[in-house]
Amino acid sequence: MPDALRLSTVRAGYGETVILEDVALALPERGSLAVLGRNGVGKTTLLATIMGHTTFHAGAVFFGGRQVERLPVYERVRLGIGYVPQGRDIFPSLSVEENLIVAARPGKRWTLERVYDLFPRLAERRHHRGNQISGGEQQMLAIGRALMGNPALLLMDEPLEGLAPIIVEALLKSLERLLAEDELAVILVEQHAKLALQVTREALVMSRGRVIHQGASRELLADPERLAQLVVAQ
Amino acid sequence: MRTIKIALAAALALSAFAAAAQTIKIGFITSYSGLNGNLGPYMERAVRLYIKEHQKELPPGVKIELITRDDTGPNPDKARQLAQELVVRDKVNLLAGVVFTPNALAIAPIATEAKVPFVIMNAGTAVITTRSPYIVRTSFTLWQSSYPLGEWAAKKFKTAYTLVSDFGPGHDSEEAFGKAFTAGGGKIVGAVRAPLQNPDWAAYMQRVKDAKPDCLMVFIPAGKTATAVMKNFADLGLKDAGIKLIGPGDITTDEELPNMGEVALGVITVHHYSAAATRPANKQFVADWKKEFGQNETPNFLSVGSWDGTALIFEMIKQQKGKLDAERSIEIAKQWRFDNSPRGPISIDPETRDIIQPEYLREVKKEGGHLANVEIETLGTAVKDPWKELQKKK
Amino acid sequence: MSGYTSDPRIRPQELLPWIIAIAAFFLLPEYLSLGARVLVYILFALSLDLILGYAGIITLGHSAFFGLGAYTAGILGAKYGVTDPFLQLLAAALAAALLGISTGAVILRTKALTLLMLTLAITSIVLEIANKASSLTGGADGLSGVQVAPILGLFKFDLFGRTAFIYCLVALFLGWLLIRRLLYSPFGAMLTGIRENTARMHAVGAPVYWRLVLVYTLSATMAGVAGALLTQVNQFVGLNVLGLEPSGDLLVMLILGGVGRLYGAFVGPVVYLIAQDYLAKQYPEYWYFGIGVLLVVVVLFARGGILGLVDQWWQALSRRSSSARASAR
Amino acid sequence: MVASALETQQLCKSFGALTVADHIDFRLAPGARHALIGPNGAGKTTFVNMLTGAIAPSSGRILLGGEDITKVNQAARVRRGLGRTFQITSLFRKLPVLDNVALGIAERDGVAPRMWKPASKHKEIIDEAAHLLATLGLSADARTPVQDLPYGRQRLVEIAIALGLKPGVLLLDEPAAGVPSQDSGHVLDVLAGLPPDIAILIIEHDMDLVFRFASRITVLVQGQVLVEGAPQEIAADRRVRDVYLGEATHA
Amino acid sequence: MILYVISVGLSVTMGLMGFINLAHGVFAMAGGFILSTAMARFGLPFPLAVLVAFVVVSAGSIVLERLLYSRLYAAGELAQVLFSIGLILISMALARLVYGNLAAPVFLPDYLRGQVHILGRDFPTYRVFLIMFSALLIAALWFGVERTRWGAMVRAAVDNRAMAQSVGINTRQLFMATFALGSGLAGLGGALGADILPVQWSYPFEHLVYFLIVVAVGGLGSLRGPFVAALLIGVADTACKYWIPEFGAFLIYVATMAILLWRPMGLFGVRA
Repeated sequence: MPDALRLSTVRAGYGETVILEDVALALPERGSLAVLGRNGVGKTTLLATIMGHTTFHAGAVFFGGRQVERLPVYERVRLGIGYVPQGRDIFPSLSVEENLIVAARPGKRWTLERVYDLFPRLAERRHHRGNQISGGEQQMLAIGRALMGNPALLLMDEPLEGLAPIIVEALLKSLERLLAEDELAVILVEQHAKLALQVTREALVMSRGRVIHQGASRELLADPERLAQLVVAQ
Repeated sequence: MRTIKIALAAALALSAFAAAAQTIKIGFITSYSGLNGNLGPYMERAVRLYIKEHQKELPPGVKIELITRDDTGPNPDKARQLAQELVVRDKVNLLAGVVFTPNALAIAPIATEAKVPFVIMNAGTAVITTRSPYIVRTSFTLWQSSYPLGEWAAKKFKTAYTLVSDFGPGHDSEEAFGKAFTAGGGKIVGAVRAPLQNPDWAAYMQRVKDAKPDCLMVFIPAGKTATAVMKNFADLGLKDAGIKLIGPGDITTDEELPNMGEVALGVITVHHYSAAATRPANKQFVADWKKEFGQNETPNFLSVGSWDGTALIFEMIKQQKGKLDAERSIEIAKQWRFDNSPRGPISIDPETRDIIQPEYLREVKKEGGHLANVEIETLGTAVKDPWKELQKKK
Repeated sequence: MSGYTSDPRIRPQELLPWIIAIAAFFLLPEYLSLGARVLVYILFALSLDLILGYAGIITLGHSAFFGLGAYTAGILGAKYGVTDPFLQLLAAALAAALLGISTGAVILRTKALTLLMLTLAITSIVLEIANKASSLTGGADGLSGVQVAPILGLFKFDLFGRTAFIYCLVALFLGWLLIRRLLYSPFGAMLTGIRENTARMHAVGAPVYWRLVLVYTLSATMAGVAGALLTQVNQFVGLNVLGLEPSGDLLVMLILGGVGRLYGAFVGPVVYLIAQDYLAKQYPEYWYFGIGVLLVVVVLFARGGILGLVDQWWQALSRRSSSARASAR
Repeated sequence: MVASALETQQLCKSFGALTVADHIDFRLAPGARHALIGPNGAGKTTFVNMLTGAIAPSSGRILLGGEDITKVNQAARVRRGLGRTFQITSLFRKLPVLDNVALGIAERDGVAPRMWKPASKHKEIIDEAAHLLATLGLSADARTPVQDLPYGRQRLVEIAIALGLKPGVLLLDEPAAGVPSQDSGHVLDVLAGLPPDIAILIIEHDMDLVFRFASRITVLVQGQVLVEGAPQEIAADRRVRDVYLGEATHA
Repeated sequence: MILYVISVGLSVTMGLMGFINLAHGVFAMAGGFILSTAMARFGLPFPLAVLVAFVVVSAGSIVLERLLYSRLYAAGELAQVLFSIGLILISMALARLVYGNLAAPVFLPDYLRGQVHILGRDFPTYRVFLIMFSALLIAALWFGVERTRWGAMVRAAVDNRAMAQSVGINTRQLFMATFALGSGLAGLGGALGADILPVQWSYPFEHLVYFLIVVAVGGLGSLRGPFVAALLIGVADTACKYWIPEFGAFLIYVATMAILLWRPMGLFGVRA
């Protein structure tokens, strides 16, 4: 079985500035990966690089066996990468439904109905504009929007950021359901390390643009001291 | 100071020398570019055509060199710079041309200072000729057409509305028409000045329509703006409401008539020139024009002013045998009569150096499938600038 | 770049424009009236560069000040018998400054397209006023008969444009000295700061808005002086000194020369006006085609204007020579 | 009781439905070394922006040295002694380092609006800037354009500009963000050497740096103050740990 | 009223794509000339000729977009201003070379001439037609932008270009199509308006200010903004010229200033 995603010796950043150094990772199909690390270590840049939003300096990115690092962003999306950006980036002048529709790609699994089924709140709000819904709803919408593209790989950048506990709860449930039911690989960037580890199979810790730890999520979860050392005090 | 005087004297000596070399240099300034850049070519073509047809009449060995310059529109500082260069660098014997009044006014002091005759072939504000003793005008003044128009209208209509562009010539036209119309017993029921760059005339037309005058006198710069006015006039039903559209000939220039179409039919204007006039001299002029520049081309009043202006220059050259002296040239101009102009017999008023010419009442009619300004009456055979006449009376 | 670390002394190459100007006076006596016109526009462009290049204020309405200055001098000379050239200049400067401070205070809180449109609206309104007040301004016929007494009672404006040229040259020289001085002063450094990073200037406690109003007023004053010069040289004022066209032309000239580099304001008008003059004499009906191509080419291939291009060449050249030196070692 | 150097009372800010500052009471003592920490989205940046005047609070008051500055604009706050550095370096990139610092000093001294004497002849400004650069170890870079400096040194310039304003209160917004590890020690040295009379509030993720520098720490979570205390207390606080490791939200 | 159709096109390109395209009038002029040529030389009926104008201008604009405009999306506003002024000058010279000095003659079919009687007053038929047509066009555009997936994609791209790409939208292609639509609308406006605003080589420069005012007042990045602004300014301008003609020329500028000072982003502007 080929990897869903593979990065080898990737060096990337913004313009001349290099943020990612020599990053390599592999994610099997239907795999799930938590990316941990303090602020500013390059987690967001890692996802942005997979999407094609950064300046690519060296290395290679394979997706579904295809080399994609030179493809434009929208081509990668069409190949099956879904993106839930940090800060959600909902289109404010589009309604909830339009936000979903613009992202729709042909595919069997995800339709408006199924997204509404996953997030009933969105169905209630379908005619509200993107900037008229709460943060939690925006987060659901961002995930729903990514799913509408029928992705084989979902990149999620801090989807729990700034959310009330009850919504985090709901979102996590949806996320677990998604991973259990769908043929989907996920990369989850998250500050809430323990939450991220609970829902993923593998984990990766970054520091200053490099990968400093890679292993099973369960192991890290079981070793809080090591986790604290890796993530908090590093 | 002394060096400057010497240089000046040297330059004058040089220009005299240039004359002796039997090449007459004419510095021709007009507008080729900018929003009104379509006007210049009408003038230059007339000058070139005249030179081409009459070259052989020049004294033996005398040649004319036409140096053309673009003043880019109403742009007096550019015009002045060009005139200055023409005089100082190119050492022209004569200055000529100019579409726009401000440009003429800006050049006037140069003509005076350099003692170079300046033949104005278009710019029509009355005051221009008073600004330099070296200015002669072969075109027209707006008073010349608008004043007789007012006199004529007073006999036909009781009330009139005036609509003019908000700039010098517009003001002239409004005033001239108003003076004559009220003096003849008519009443001006409304007067509007519209911005020079005005894309839409509907509002003004509605206003006129609501005032219900017998006639509407319009003056706007020659060209497509006039077309827009005509169309609005018809579109808003003023024609059907029985309001007569009249104006100086600028509003139905010959070359624009095809663009105006049916809406222009019946418009009454007063002007000194119509390409449709049946005088032999004019028929010849129009035929030559079409032959030279194409069947679809028509000369207009700018052309005739330039044509006659060139005729005057030829007269100066012929009488002085190719050696031009500024004072003499002006004297010749003052005595000049030209019976064979396309617009009829014209002459120069020795007192004002302004043109004396016939003014015709015309109506836009269809002739041979084309629209034309058909002359229906001659309002005066030798009309002097009424403004200057009125000034004299004061 | 001006600032605390730059040497304010005049470098030899900065004398080049003046040497060229003086040479032109002696070598090209027939082109002096074009020359005077170019000099006036350089001063005008300098004033625009001060706000556009150094303070980052984009405007299509700079002709409002130029025109106001031109009319102030003209009306004084034609209607009120104030013929002393320096008095006329002073009055023009004052009038333009007044308009600058009053409009600047209103519009400088806005940016980009909004600011562009506001400045355009202002110059259009001034244009309409000048057109309407024809008893004072002569309206569309222009204001003729502007009397200008001989400079210092000695030098009369002559037909050859000698006096005009020297007069404008001296005025430009003084204006250049002033602006140069200003740019090298703490105020100039502060302006550079605003342009480079406005947020940062706020954060070091600079009252940015008032500083902009101040520099806008200074620039307006200078534009007013340039306008008055044009009037004095021509002894005539036309409506064409106001409105969109002269503002647009000026903007084009400055960008063509290079914005924010002081000497761009010299190169731009020279190239533009001479190209225009030359092309218009060859192809009076189509000369603007050439100007259009020039603009497009500059935008596509020389982003920093002509001087920007010169800089690039210079750098490429010095890089090559330094690498040559390096390889020789 | 000594007046606080900087204080907020019931400070609130919401954007539409989103509340990012929720009745924050905060006090910065004179000469304090105080840190503000919290996970992403806790509202730290918004809080700082309200302090500096970049955004206006929805309600509540801000006091600087006991005076209400809630309505005072950004520049005027600076002139009253509130200096700051930016989270994302905000410098005059094309200008030399010395100019970056001198521009601020000139504003403070009231020299900035002067138009005649060349800037380079204002020796008092330049000397002060040079002295400041020397204390931060930047002397060698004084004439280098900022954009040619490595990022770590750019962060120091950021601090230098703020210090040049001689502030009574200094807000350091992630001074070590993006600084490579080999240089962060230098940043810390600089911070440690700051004049003791300046009250400093540091917003920082680097716990190392926070724990070494601050004598007091406030933890902000979801727009509210979760806890405030000495470093040991914070380090020992379970809630804080949970916030960072992801359990607090379950509690 | 025709200014509105043209300006809506400009607000599409300028507002959506953030390109300060002063040369918008060039496309309108092209539309007028194409209409005139199609009718006079090829004898096409008016409606067909209008359609041709729209299509040809759109197609032409794509070529320009690929060759020139696309290189300048990232350039500063100064470069864009300079570039589009250059384009205006070039197009004016070319138009003059090809079509000569006179305005392009346009003759309306008889059914669009004369007046119609509505509520006891006469209104010029063509103007009524134009207003209705513009209203329909606006309705269609509004529907297209607000109610279709394409419109949602365009708005998404305007809201956040990078994110739009991240949901699989080919923004480059989308912008090209949008540019073509905007230019096509300009061509359409130029063609339809040729009877009222005569099309001559100096056209792009003559009406530049009006386009800019409409867009600035309406607000960048908004579609209904320029429409409302055009209507507002058009009505106010007409009314003012009717009631107080002495101040006709001032009004439009004074109104522009007032609105922009009141709402610096324009009536419906979204972009800072």
